[in-house]
Amino acid sequence: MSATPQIPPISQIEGKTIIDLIASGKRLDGRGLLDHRGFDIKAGIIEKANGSAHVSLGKTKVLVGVKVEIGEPFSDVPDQGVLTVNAELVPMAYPLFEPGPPDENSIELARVVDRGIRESKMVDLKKLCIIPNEKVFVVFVDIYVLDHDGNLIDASAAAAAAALLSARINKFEVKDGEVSLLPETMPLPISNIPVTMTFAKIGGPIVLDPSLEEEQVMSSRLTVTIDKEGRLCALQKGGMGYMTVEDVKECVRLAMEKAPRIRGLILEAVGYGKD
Amino acid sequence: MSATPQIPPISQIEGKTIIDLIASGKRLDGRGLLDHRGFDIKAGIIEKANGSAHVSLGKTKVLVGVKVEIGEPFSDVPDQGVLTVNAELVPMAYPLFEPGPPDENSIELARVVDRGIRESKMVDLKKLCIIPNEKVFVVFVDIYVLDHDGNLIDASAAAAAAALLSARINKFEVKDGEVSLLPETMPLPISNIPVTMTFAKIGGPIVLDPSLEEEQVMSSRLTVTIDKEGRLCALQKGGMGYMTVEDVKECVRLAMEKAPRIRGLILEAVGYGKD
Amino acid sequence: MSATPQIPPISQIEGKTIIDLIASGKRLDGRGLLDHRGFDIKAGIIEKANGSAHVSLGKTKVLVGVKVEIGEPFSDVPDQGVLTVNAELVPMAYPLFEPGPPDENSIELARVVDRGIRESKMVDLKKLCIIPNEKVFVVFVDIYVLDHDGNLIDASAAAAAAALLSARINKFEVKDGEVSLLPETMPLPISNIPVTMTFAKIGGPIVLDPSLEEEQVMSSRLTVTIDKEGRLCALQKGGMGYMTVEDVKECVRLAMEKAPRIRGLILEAVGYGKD
Amino acid sequence: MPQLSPEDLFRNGIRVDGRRWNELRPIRMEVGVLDKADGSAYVEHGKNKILVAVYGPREAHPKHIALPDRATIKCRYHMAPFSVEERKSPAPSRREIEISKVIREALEPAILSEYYPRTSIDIFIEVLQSDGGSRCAGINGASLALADAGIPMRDLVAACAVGKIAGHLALDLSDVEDKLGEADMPVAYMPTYNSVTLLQMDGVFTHDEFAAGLELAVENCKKIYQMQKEALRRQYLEIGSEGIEANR
Amino acid sequence: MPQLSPEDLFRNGIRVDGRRWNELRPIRMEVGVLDKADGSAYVEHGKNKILVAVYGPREAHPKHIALPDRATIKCRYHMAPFSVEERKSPAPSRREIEISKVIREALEPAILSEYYPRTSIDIFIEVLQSDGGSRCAGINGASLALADAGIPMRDLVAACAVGKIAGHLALDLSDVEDKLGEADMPVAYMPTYNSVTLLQMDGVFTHDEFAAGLELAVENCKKIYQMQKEALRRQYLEIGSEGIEANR
Amino acid sequence: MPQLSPEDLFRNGIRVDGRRWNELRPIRMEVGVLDKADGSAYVEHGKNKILVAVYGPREAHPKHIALPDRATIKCRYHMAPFSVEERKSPAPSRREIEISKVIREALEPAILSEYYPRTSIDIFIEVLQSDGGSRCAGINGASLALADAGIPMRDLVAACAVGKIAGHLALDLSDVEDKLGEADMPVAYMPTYNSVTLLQMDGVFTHDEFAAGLELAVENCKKIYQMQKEALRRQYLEIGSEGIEANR
Repeated sequence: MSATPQIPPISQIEGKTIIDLIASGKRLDGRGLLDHRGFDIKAGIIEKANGSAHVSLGKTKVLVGVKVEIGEPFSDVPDQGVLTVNAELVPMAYPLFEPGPPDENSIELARVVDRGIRESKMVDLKKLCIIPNEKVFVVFVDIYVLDHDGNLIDASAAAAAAALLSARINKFEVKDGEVSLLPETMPLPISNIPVTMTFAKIGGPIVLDPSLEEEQVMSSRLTVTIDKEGRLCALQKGGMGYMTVEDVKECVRLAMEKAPRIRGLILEAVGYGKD
Repeated sequence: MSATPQIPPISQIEGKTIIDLIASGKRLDGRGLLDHRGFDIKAGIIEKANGSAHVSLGKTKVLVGVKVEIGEPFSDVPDQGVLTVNAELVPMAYPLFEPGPPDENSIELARVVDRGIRESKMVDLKKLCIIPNEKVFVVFVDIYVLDHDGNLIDASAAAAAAALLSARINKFEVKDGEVSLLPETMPLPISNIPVTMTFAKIGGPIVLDPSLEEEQVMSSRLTVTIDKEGRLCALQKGGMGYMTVEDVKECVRLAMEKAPRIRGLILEAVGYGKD
Repeated sequence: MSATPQIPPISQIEGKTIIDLIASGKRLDGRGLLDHRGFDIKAGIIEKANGSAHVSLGKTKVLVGVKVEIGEPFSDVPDQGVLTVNAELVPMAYPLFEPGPPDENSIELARVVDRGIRESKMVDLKKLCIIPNEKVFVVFVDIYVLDHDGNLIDASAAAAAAALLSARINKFEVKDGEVSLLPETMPLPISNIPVTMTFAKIGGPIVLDPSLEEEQVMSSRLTVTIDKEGRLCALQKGGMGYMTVEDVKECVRLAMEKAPRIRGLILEAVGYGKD
Repeated sequence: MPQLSPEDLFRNGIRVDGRRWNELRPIRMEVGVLDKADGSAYVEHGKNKILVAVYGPREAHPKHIALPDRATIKCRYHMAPFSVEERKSPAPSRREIEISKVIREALEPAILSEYYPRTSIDIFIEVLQSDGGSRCAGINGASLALADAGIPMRDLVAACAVGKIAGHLALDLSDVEDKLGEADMPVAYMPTYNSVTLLQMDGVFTHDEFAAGLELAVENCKKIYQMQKEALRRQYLEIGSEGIEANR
Repeated sequence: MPQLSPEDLFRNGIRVDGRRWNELRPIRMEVGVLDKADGSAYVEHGKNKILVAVYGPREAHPKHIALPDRATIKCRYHMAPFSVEERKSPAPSRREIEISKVIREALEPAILSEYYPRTSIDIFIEVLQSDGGSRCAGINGASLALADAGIPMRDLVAACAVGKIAGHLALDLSDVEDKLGEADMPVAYMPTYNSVTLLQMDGVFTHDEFAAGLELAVENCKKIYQMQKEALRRQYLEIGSEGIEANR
Repeated sequence: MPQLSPEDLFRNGIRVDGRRWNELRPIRMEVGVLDKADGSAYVEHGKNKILVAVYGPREAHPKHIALPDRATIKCRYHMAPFSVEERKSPAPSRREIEISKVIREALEPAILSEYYPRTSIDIFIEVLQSDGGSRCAGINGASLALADAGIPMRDLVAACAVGKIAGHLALDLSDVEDKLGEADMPVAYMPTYNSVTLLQMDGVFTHDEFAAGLELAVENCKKIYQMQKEALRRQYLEIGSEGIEANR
C-alpha cells in the first residue's frame, strides 16, 4: 500500500536556497532551468548480456542489461515476442534504498520506461516471433540503478534505449518445429527510438532534469516521452503536489522541442546504423 | 504461527451490559437469543463474474464472486472439476484488518465455507469434468468481506451458496480433443444447498448469529452446517473458551431446526428453479 | 542480507571458564580437545520416508528424512537424477530459532551437507535416471533439527549419510515410454560415504565437535569433509574470526585421521552391506 | 467472441455503447455506504463498480511511517479477484502498486494533511467490477469518502480519461475501447486550482490531439465535480454542509 | 497400490488394522524428551509420531503481541516434509495454519494464562510422521509438554476423533480410513469441566450418528486423559506431583 | 557451442585463456567510484565486473540489530540479472545468501568494529558480470571500499581461489574452468596475521593437492594485497595515507 514517503533530510536553508535560486532563473549547479546535466552514454559494456549501456546523468549512474531468451508468447498475442522491463534500486545507490522485492518507486520506474518503449513500438515484437503460439524471443530489460543523484527515469530510459539499440541476438532456423540458433548474430528489430524527459515544478517555475536536491523540494514532476515522429507516447505525473494545466502544456511543448538532441546522443553512443 | 489475538477495545461496561442482558434472555439490538439479524441477499450483481451475491447480515456485508475457468484436474481425482474457496478480509471492512496475504482468520473463514460446500456435495464436481485427466472446469469462489459487524462465517456461507446457485457457465463441445465453448449458458450442476449457522456462548447462554460486540465478549462459538436432508456436514468450534457437551448438542439440534428457513431465503433471492 | 548475529546470552564468567579450561587442554564436559561427544545414530525410524535417521550428538538431536519421487532432470544434466538438500531449524530446537523461510544459517547448513554428499559422489546420480531428458528420481534430503546443543553440521551430515544409506526405492520398468513402479524395492545407488567434522578455534587451541557454549565463545570454525578414499571433498570456514594457515592444515590432517571411525559408526547404525 | 477491429468501435460518430465521442458513461455516486469506515463512497461509472473506505486521521501504523509535520496518506487500489474477465490473483500486481501510488499523489494535494501531524489517513479503493477507467472512478469515490470522513480538503479531486479510437478523440474509454484504442490519458483535476493532480498517458498523441484531449478531460472533470458535490449534498442535506461547500 | 473400497475397510466388524469400531490405536507418550525446550513430549499414536516443545512463559516477541492481562499463547502445528506420502513443502499450508489456530483455541481454555501477563507461552508441534488424527495427537502431546514446562493448567486437554466408514461409526480413523470414510470429527475435551475445547467435523452425520459419535469421542478422551496422567506420573514419580494432580 | 572436455582446458601446460597453471587473470581495481556511498570500489578480475559500496558507520536499522559493544557488519552479495549466461531472477538465491554470510565472516576479523558500538557498517557487493571467482573479487573490492569509507581496519583482506583441472592444480579458475574442473577452493587471507578469513572448497583434493593449493592461494593473495594497496595509493596519493599504510 502506498504511503507518503519520509522525505530525506535536506536542511530548510538549503531547500530555501534552491527554491529562491530557481525563482530567479538559476540553479545550484549553474545550469539553466531547462538544461540537462551532462549525459554520458556507453553501450556494450556487459559482454555476457545481449545488450547493455551505462548512463551517467550528472552524478546519477544507471546500468541497463538486455538479455534475450526463448520462451512462450502470451496467449492473447501468440504471434509476438515478449518484452519485460524490471528495475532494481539497489541499496548501493542511495542510503535510503533497501534490499528486497521491488517497491512502488522501482515498479513505477520500470513501468514508465516500459511504456515509452512499448507505446513508441521501439522493438517490433512481431518480428520476435519464432513459431506462433509456441516459441518467441523474450526480451528482458533490467535497469540497475548504481548511484542516485536524481532523475532516475530519464537516465534509465536513455540507458534502456541504448542497451536495446546495442543488443544482438542469434539468428535462428526452424526445421520441423525445432529451433536451432546459428552462430551469426543480428540486431533486435528496432522501429522507433523514444526519448524521455522529466520536468519538475519547484515553486512557480518548471525545471528540466531535476537533481536529487531539487527532487526533495519539488512539488511535482512530469515525465514526457516523445517518439521519433515527434509525437507524445507516454506521460506520468509524480510527486505530492499539482501542476497547472498551463504547466502541463508547456512541459509537453518543451519535450517535443528538446527530444531530437537527446535521441542524437543515444544514437551516437551506440553507433547505430553502422551495422 | 497462531497467537492469542489482541481483543479490540470494548469497554468493560459495554461488555458487562451485553453479558448481563443475555443472561436475562435479551440482546442489545432487541433480538431474541436465537434470532438472526436481518438477512438481505442479492444475487447476480457482478456481471463479469459467472455468479455473484451480496449478503447483508445486519450491518455485516459480504460480496462473493464465482469465476469458472478451464484448467487441469488434480491427479488423484482426474475425472472431477476443481472447487476452490478463498476469502479476503480487506482492510476497508474493519479498522484492524490489514492488507497482505491471508491470515489465519481469512483462511479459517474460507476453509469452513469450503467444507460446507464440499461435504454437502453442493456442486457436483463429476459433472464439471470436460476431458478426464486433461481439462475440467475450475470454480473459484472468492469471498470479499466489505463491512465487518460480526458473524462473517454465516454471511459468507450464504453469499457463497447464492453466488453458486446464480452462476452460469458456457455450454461446450469436445471435438477431436479440442474444447470449444458455445454461446449458450447453463447453471452449475448443483445437488445440494448447505446452510451454515453460528452460535456463540456468552456467559452461560448460547446465542445465534453473534454481532461484533457479542463476538468480543463470547467465550466460544460453534459453526454448524446442515445439508438439505437435514444432516450435519460441517462443524467448527472457535474462540478461546469451551462449550459443554450439552451446549454442543443443543447447537446442533437448533441448527437442524432452523436451517430450512435460511435455505428458503437463499433460494428466494436467486430465484432458483425458474431456469 | 547477512548481519553480525546477536550472540545469545552466555555469562562472561562462563565464557572465560570455557576459554581458560581449553587453554589448559580440558573441556567443561570432561572431553579431550579432539574428542567427539557421544554419537548415537538410529536409522529407519520414519516408515513413510524412503530413508531416515535420527542422530544424537551429545544433546544435539537431528532427524533426517529422505523422500524419493519421480520428476524431471535439470536441462544441463538430462541423464542424471536430482539431489536436493534442505534444512529446517525449527523453533522447537532452540529459543532463538524462529518459524519462517530458511535463514542464512539453515541455508549454510543445507549447502555444506549438500556439498559433502555431492562432491564425494555419495549417490550415483547417473543411476537415478529413468528416461533421459524426461524422468529421473528426485532425492529430497530434509534435515530437521530438533534440539540444538551445538555442531549442527556434523550431526546433520551423519544423519543425512545414514538416511541415504538406509533408503529404499521401488524398482521400476519402462515400457513404451511409460514408467511403472514395481512392488520390490532396492537401495539407492551409493558409491561413497562422506564424513564431516567440525573444529572450532577457542582462544589459541582447536577443539573438535564444539558444544553450544563453545560455539558461543569460539572465534571461528572449520568444517572438513573426507571421502572414503581419505580425500578432502568439502571445506567451510565459519564464524567471525580467523584461523592461521597452520590451524587450517592441522584441522584437515586431523579430519583425515579421524574420519574412518565416524564412517564406521554410520555403517554400523544402518547395517549397510547386509542387503 | 467475434473479433472487433478499432474501426468497429466508432461508426458514424457513434461508439459501441451508443455514446458520442465526447460523452461520459452513466455515473452513480453514493456517500456513506459502510458502517465501520470513517468515510465511504460507492461509485458506478459505466460498468465499473467501486467501493472506497477512508479511515483516519488515526494513529499511524507502523509507527515509523508517522511524519512530524503532517498526516501520512496511505492508499491502496485493489481489484477483487472476480472484477475482471480472467480471475485475478489476490496478491497485488505491479499495475495495482503503481496505481495506488499515482492515486495517492492525485489526492495528496487536496488533503489538508498538515492539520493532523503524526497521524495516518488511510484510503482503501476496492474495484468490485472493472471496465476501463477504474483509477479515475476510484479517485472520484475517494474524494467523496474523504469528505464523508470529515477530512478537511482544499478541493474535491475529479477525474476522467480521454483516449483515441481509430484516429478519433474519445472521452472516457470503456475496457474494450481501451484495448483496441490507440491512446488513453487519465487526468485528475482540482477545479478551484485549475490544476492537474494525476496525469498519465500511453499510446500515441500528436501535439494537437494532446491539447484537445486535455481540454476535453478538464471540461468533463468539472462535470464530475458537480456530480460529486451533488452526491455530498444529498447525503448531508439535513445537516447543512459547510466545510466542503466553502470551496464552491 | 490396489484400490480399496470403503467396504474393504470394515469387514465383519473388523477394520484393516485389526481394530474394532470402538478401539483406539496403540498410544505411547513420553514427557521431557528435549534439552533446550522448557517442556516437551513425544507421542506415538498409531503411526503418528509427534514431538511437542513448549517455551515460556518468556518475553513476548515481537513486543506488540504482549497482552496486559494475560500471557499470549502461540501455537504452531507443522509437518515435516517427510511426514506424509508425497513430500510436503516446508512452507506452512492453509491446512497447517487453520490447525494451528484451532489447536491454540483448544488449549487456551486449559491454561491459566492470567498468571503471566505480558509474557508469551509458545507451543511447537512437529509432526514427524502423520497417519490421520495428527491434530488430536498433537493436542495430547501439547498438554503434556505444557505440564512439563510447569505451566499452571485448569486441566489436561485430551483429544481423539470419531468417524464413519461404510456407514459404520468408527473411532480414531487412520489416514486410509479417513480418505475413504464418509465423515471425521476430531474432539478435544477437558474432563474436569465436561467441556469441548476443539470440535471440527467434515463429512455427513445424521443427528443420531453425531450424538453417538460425540459420546464415543468423549469416552475415549477420558481414556487418553488417564494415559496422559500416567505419562506425567512416570516422569515425575520421584518428585511428587501436586499441581496437575489437583485436578483428578 | 562445441562441448569442451576437462582435458581441453589444459593443453601443454596452457589453459584456454592462455594462462599457465599458476597465473592470475588480469586484475583492475579502482577506488572511490560512487557519489552517494561513503566508500566504494570497482574491480575487474578477468571478466568479473564488480562494484562495491560501503555505508557507515551509521545508525543501525532496524534498531534491534544494534550491538552494545561493536558495530553490526551487514553484507549483501548480489548478482545483477544480466551478469550470468541465463538471466538470473532478482530475488536472492540460496547461493547468494550463503556467499553473503561467508563474505561477511571473511571481513569481520579485519574491521575494528569495536570502535563504533551500536552502529551498522553496510557492505553492498554488486556483481555486474560474473565469470568464476566473483566472491573473491567481491572481497577484494569490499576491502578497498571499507578503506575508502575510512573504516579503521586491522588489515586488508585479499582473496583468490585455487582449483583443479584435469588433475592439475590451477590458480584462479574462470567459469568454464570451474564447471569442468574437479575442485575449487576460494581463500581469503590477511597477510599481517598470516590468517585465513574465508575458506571453502568443493570437489576432491588429496592431502598433498590441498597443501600445495593452500600455499599457492596464500602466495597469490599476497600479490593481490599489493595491488589493493597500490589502488589505494593511487586514490590517496595527494592526501598522504596513514591509517591503512600502518599495516605494511
